[in-house]
Amino acid sequence: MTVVFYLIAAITVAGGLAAVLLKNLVHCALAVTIAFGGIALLFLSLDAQFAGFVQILVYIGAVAILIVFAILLTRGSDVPKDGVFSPTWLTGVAIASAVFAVMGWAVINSVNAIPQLAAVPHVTVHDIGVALVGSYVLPLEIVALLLTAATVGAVIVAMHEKGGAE
Amino acid sequence: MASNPYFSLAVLFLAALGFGLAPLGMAWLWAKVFSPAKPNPIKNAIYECGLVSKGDAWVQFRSAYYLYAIIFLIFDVEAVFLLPFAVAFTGLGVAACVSMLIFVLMLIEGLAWAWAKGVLTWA
Amino acid sequence: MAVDQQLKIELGKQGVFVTTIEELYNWGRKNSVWPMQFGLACCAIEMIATTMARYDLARFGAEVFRPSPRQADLMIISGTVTKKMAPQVVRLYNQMAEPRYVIAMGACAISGGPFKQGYNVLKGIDRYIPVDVHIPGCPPRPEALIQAFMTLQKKIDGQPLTGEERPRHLNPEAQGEFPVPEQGAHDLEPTSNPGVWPIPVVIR
Amino acid sequence: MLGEGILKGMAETAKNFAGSFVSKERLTTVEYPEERIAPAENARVFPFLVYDTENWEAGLRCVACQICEKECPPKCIYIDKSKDKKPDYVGKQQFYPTRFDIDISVCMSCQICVEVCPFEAIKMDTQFELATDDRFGGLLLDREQLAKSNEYYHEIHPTEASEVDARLAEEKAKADAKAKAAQATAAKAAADAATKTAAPASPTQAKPEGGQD
Amino acid sequence: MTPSIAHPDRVEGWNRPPIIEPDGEGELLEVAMGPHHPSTHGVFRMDVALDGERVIRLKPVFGYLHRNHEKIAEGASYLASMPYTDRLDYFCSLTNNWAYALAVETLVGQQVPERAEYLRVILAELTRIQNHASTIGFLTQEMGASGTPLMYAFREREKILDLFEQLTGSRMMCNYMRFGGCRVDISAALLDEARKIVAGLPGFIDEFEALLSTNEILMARCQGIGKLKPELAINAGISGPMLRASGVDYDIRKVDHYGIYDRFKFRVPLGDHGDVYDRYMVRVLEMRESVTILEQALKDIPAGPIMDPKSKIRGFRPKPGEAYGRIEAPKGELGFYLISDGTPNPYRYRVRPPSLINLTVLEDMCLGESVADVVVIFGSVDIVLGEVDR
Amino acid sequence: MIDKADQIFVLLQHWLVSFLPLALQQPAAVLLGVIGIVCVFPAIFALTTVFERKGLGRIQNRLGPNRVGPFGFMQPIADAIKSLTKEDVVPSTANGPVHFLAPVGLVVAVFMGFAVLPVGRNMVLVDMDAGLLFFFAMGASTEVSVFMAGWSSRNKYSLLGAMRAVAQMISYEVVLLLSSVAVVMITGSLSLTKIVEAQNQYTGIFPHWYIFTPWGLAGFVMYAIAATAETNRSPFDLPEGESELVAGYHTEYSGFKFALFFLGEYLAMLSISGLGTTLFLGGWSAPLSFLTFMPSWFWFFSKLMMSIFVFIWMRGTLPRLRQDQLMNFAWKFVLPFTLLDLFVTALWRFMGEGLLRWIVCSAILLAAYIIMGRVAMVRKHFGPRSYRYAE
Amino acid sequence: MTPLGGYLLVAALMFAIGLAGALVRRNAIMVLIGIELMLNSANLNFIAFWRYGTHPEALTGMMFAIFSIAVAAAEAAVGLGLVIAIYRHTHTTELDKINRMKG
Amino acid sequence: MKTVEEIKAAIEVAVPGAGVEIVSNPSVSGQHSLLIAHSHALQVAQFLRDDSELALDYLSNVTGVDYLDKEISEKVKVTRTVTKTVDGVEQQVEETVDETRKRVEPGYLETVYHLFSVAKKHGPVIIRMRTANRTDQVEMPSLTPIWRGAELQEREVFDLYGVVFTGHPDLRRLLMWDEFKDHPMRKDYVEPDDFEYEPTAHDQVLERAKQHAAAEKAAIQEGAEAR
Repeated sequence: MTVVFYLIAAITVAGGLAAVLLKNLVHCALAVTIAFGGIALLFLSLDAQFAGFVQILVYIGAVAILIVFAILLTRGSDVPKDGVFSPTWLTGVAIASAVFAVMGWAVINSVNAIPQLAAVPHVTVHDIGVALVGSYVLPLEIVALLLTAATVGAVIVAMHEKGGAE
Repeated sequence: MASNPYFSLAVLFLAALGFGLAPLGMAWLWAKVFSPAKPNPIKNAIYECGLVSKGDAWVQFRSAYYLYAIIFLIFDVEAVFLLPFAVAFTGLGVAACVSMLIFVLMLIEGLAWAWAKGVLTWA
Repeated sequence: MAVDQQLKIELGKQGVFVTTIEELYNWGRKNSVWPMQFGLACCAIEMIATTMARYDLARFGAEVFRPSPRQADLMIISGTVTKKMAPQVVRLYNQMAEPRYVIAMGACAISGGPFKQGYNVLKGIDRYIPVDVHIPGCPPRPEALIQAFMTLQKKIDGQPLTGEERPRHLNPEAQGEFPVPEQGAHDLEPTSNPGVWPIPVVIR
Repeated sequence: MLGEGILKGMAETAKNFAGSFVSKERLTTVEYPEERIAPAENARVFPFLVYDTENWEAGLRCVACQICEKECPPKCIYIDKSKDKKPDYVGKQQFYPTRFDIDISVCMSCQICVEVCPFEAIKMDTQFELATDDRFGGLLLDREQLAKSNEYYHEIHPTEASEVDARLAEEKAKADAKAKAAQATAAKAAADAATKTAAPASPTQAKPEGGQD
Repeated sequence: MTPSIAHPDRVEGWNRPPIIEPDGEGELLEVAMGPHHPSTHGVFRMDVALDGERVIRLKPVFGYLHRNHEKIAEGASYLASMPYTDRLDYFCSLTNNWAYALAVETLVGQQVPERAEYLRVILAELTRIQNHASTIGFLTQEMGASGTPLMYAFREREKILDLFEQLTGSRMMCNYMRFGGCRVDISAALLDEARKIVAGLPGFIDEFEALLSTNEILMARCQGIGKLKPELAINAGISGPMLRASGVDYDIRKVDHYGIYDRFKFRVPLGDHGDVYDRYMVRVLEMRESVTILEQALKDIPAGPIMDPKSKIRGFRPKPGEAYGRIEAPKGELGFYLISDGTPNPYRYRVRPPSLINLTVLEDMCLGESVADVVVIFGSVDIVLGEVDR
Repeated sequence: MIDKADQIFVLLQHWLVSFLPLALQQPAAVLLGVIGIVCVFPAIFALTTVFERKGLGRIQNRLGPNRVGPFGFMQPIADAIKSLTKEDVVPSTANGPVHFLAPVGLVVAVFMGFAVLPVGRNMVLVDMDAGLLFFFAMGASTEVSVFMAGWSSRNKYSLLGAMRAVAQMISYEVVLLLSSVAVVMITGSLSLTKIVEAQNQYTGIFPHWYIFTPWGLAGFVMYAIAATAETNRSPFDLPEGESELVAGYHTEYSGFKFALFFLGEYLAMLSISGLGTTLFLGGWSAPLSFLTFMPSWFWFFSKLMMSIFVFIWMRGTLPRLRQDQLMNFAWKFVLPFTLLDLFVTALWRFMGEGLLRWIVCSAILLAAYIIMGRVAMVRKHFGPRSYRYAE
Repeated sequence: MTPLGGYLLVAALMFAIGLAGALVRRNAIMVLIGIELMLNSANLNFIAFWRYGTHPEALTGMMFAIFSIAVAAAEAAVGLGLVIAIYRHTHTTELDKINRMKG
Repeated sequence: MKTVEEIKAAIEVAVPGAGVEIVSNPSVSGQHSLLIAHSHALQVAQFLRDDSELALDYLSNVTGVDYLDKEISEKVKVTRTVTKTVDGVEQQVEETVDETRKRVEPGYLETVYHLFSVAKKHGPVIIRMRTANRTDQVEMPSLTPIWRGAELQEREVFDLYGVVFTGHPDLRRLLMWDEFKDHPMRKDYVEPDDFEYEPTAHDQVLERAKQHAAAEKAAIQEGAEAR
């Protein structure tokens, strides 16, 4: 619980808030990139080096690009005239606040039960690699399947059939 | 604290940020003191070969970009799984390698499918 | 603005400081003149020849021909400016970032040259934008362009940083915008840019 | 094989890169202000006026016939003809230009003025370093700026100048011979003519119409 | 007097460019390429509509360098137009001179002495070589080759220009030919120099080819791009290397037998695909043929006068009438059409500019190709704006 | 003595730090390292620009800049002063904050990559277990900056250039990652120092660099292609393809913001060359065993400059590809070949020591290359042609 | 506050923000962005529990997070693909308009 | 190659009522041409292109020419009846007198097409068309449908001479900007006054200087009046 943590947390939350609140979609996408980066930093501060870098590589390097491409493909960078928030935004905020209240309450009331000082786990990439083709081999193959399916699905959905109707 | 590798990275980050911002600040200061910026509508218009720009640049793009991004994303994720495997590779047995081979082949299958489907043909 | 004034007075006191800065500024400016990739006519070929192996403008650090006016310092008007092209030339000049220089290369750019009798030929680009160096010739030899380039460098070197003599881009009051002429039914409108072109005394 | 042509090209550029350190052929740069390419003998940039004697004003070969002014395609020459006459190189009385301007901001270096000049008075200079920031003052060359000596002409176009000199000498010789022949017959007549006064001195400069200040 | 402009798409019965339909996805991006654009050889503009990267509409806009050459020439004497022809196609002033001189000679019936004819051939072929080399240099520049081939081309060009300067006095604006001959004679020393330059040319072309011809990137960029069918090429009045790259055997040097080209043995290279690569290769091969012509001409050049003694420089009044003279300029058929009304100035003076007419089919070649190909196709046409707009 | 020269900078750092109180020694050491990176690489950038301009000049039979300062080496300083004092034009329709952040973001992301590059023995800022991954993570963030630059300018050329750049960079980033996976498979570590150490051995006088193995050579070639594309260098410099897109995504940038893009691109080139050197060319290890007396950092920087020279050389020779060709090349040639290279690398390991694996691996790769190359040329219908003449 | 509590709170907050974004914004892409944020906060929870859990060497949380990242990436690809496909038909990405058009 | 007369005969056979005239060229070049009537121009052009013997498939050059209205003074013999007193008797006598009459022959715009044959490698065959006058009847059929090579050149003629080509697919200004109103290659085109300074004092220049001075004075006066 250091200054660093608060700083990173603040960046993350600010990024997230900006992503939700900003009008221009591309700005939202850039803000969410900051939030992703903040979460990556949180991973790093939790000694999950590999996960942190993977987060940067996948989220900032790929998902963010995907999002901005999607925005440009749908002319999303124009700010709509009739507001960016849905008419039922108050309900949405209420639900989100309620969820946060419940979770926050749960966190504050329960975490004290967990031991405070865990040893710094020394996990190398090697360990992850061994685990991946060891005990996690089934999830690995399932993920491969999922990714392939996702490729096929996403491509079919997003592809513009030549000569097809609009 | 200082032995933490992230400390070095943070220092480097700050230094790099400074490296980027300091000259911009200097340039700003120079403009402020000596060389006042004189913006005007013609100068600050979009450059388009010396003509008045017609239409907006922010137009709708084509899905080809997105399709490549999808495949890139998939391979990026694949690389994320490949790297720890590669690190452990020297100590692994054939079975482990075969499981990874299946993983890779499955993704290659996706690539091959996309290839056959013509996704990899830039419009 | 008040802060500015004060700052300038402060700086004025430190004359030596300003002089050093001025020298450094002018040295940097004159040795890094990036021309805009901009050719109009015959002279453009000689301009290209100037950057080629035999004459090699690169020796002066000026081979960085930038296609975008934002990054260019020097506009070499190399060739005939027609009335159809003039608005574009003026707009491009306007879109360049200060400090910016103009070399009028060749007779056509200076005065319309051999084509000045033509109905579509602008009789000198200096009607619309300020020109720093004129090179006569049709087309001038590549060496002449290099010499003009060195003349420009000399000119830059002589420009003070402060005071009344300072160049246009350092003077907040000086003109920064050069209106783009419109193409009218018979001619360009206006036919010259009053801030730049003092109507010359008509012949003897 | 894919990449063969690329490698061949790379080899070619490598050859040029290495060659630039050893061979003049592969490093063709002439560092202009210090080194200069020897000017070609026929090179032409802008016209100049040839004069013969020490005094440029008296020795100007130009007789203000205004042929060049008329023939100049971009019309960049302006001549005012004198009212009086002065002797030319063969001793014939000729007009001379009181004003001879060439606007080099218009001149297209076409050499037609030289071709049409019957008096070998206008020739092409090789001087090209004329860049200036003075649009009007710097680019309108007057008589004085244009006048260059015959020696200078010899310097820049030696072959051509000697040909011209030979031709002029021949003409002069012919003229002299004629003059001598004429002298004898006209000696008496000359005596009569001497009583008449010479042509009016100090010509007034005529301003053409339409000019305004 | 403004005509009711029929939309080109709605006019039937002409040899129109193909209609490319957008595939319905994405918006059309309307981009103006030019008049200040790094790849338009000066001040040319193409209004391009892009569907993604594909060009579906392309409208060339001319006139940014319209310098009223014809109007000026109609107010000037026949001789005074000669230096202006230098500035038409400012790469090839000598061939322009020749075409104009030829037209005037046709109009008044002057004879050209043999030595002058040889000189004309030598200068024209040297011009052709330097023009083709520079064109290829610019073409590769447009493909992004950071100027190296262009530099090599200009290195060679400088040698040729030096020769021109020594002979004619000027590097580019030679103003050398006169009606009925040439202006100054070439000295023996200069002829030797020309021989030396010509001897060095095959080596240069070899170097050029090694650098470019089999380069995979260049082949991939050029082959199959900007195809032009021979029928369309003829119908649209295309001329020069572009016509021959489409496989049409039409070289005015062979067809019109002007000058003394009949005396030289040379071949006319033809392309089979009519694409950019063919245009490139036809130019390379033409340079080689030009070298053989030069070798023959430099060997055979006779002594003699260089001007028709009957010809006058000043006060030149052709009989009323008209004449059309054309030559095979490096860029194509360069013709001059003169109408005389008996005065010292031509009544009508018209230049048939190969550059402009070769651009007629620009749209046909570019439609459906990628925007990056447009600049390559444009570069392969080989135009000079001074001639397009005059 | 040899060690002294080798470790001169390390020792210098220790010596300087030793003046400080113990608590500050660690941070000071870090600071010194960071200062080293922030000073040395921009200095190399400055040198590189001069070398590039001079080298290109030499390739093109001319001299290149030689007047500003001795031999023209002050040229970048003049350029920097000019850029600093140049007016900063921001188009009125541009998106100001994003326009401002893009160049800074690019420079920061590129600088971060240097943290894990071992520039000499014991000379690395951070020796991380996941160093390589860190490098790629940072490399991936540059794409966002490029996109920001192009989008915020609201200029057609910029946006098109940025989209092209991003599409190109993501395509080749896959190749970059996968070709380095091969190295990781053999070394068994993502730590770049370990990768260098694994190559710092000699058989006779010859080093164990990975480029001297069939899979390593193939991987290196693919890496080099991908690196060229990733840094937008010729022949893959389409995003700035001036012949169609004016200046690409930085068309609307002037003054020092443009200079920062310039800097960012060159630094990216330096860092990616540094990584290539580390992965395939033995990093700081000497090329021949008897040359180890030269300091390690000397070798690293020599190799770096060599690869820079190759970049310049290619730029001086090659025309650029078209966008579709570039993308096709990435996905249909380079990527499959790199994947094949991965399998060959696995095979290499499983075949054990011996001549056989050399022959088999080489044969597979060579055959694949030839076949794929031929197929590409036939399918795209290009190749040398012959011409006919009319008499 | 314990370190774990802090991380969990941040995660909860991010989750709530993501949820709010998904609920509040009209644009379909923003909904996906909100979902991504929610998934990220879940990942944060995994990592935090792994780090402060009883058996960090078992890697469970870590592996879960990595797999989750992979799945989230796939989700984003398909989700955004759907948005693009819908846009192609309706020419809008605004949810209420899409709803209206459907009916 | 056929002579102009033979071509004329061939056209008249192929296109009845074509109305082709020969315009002879007195100069040494001997390039005579055919004047084509508007009504049958397209058929004639098509015949010239498609005829197997002529095969003029290549349109090289299109030129516009402007002939100003000509004032012709001619002496005409006029016979008129005059009342004369002959022998003291007024008589109506017919008398023939020479009289100088001036008439204005309307000028015309002309386009000249130079045709060649790539297939047969011969040429040029020159055809020309004329408009009725220079002001309101300046239409002419476009030959672009026959030869694509005319496309840009006819646009140029339209731009510079104002000949309106009917049937041209894309008749816009080629060289001048679209807002431009004049046709500058016409012989009577007056340039806009942008005179500033010219070093030469040729008559022409002086004339322009004078005009410019007058225009400027007028402008100043106008400005003063406006104030």
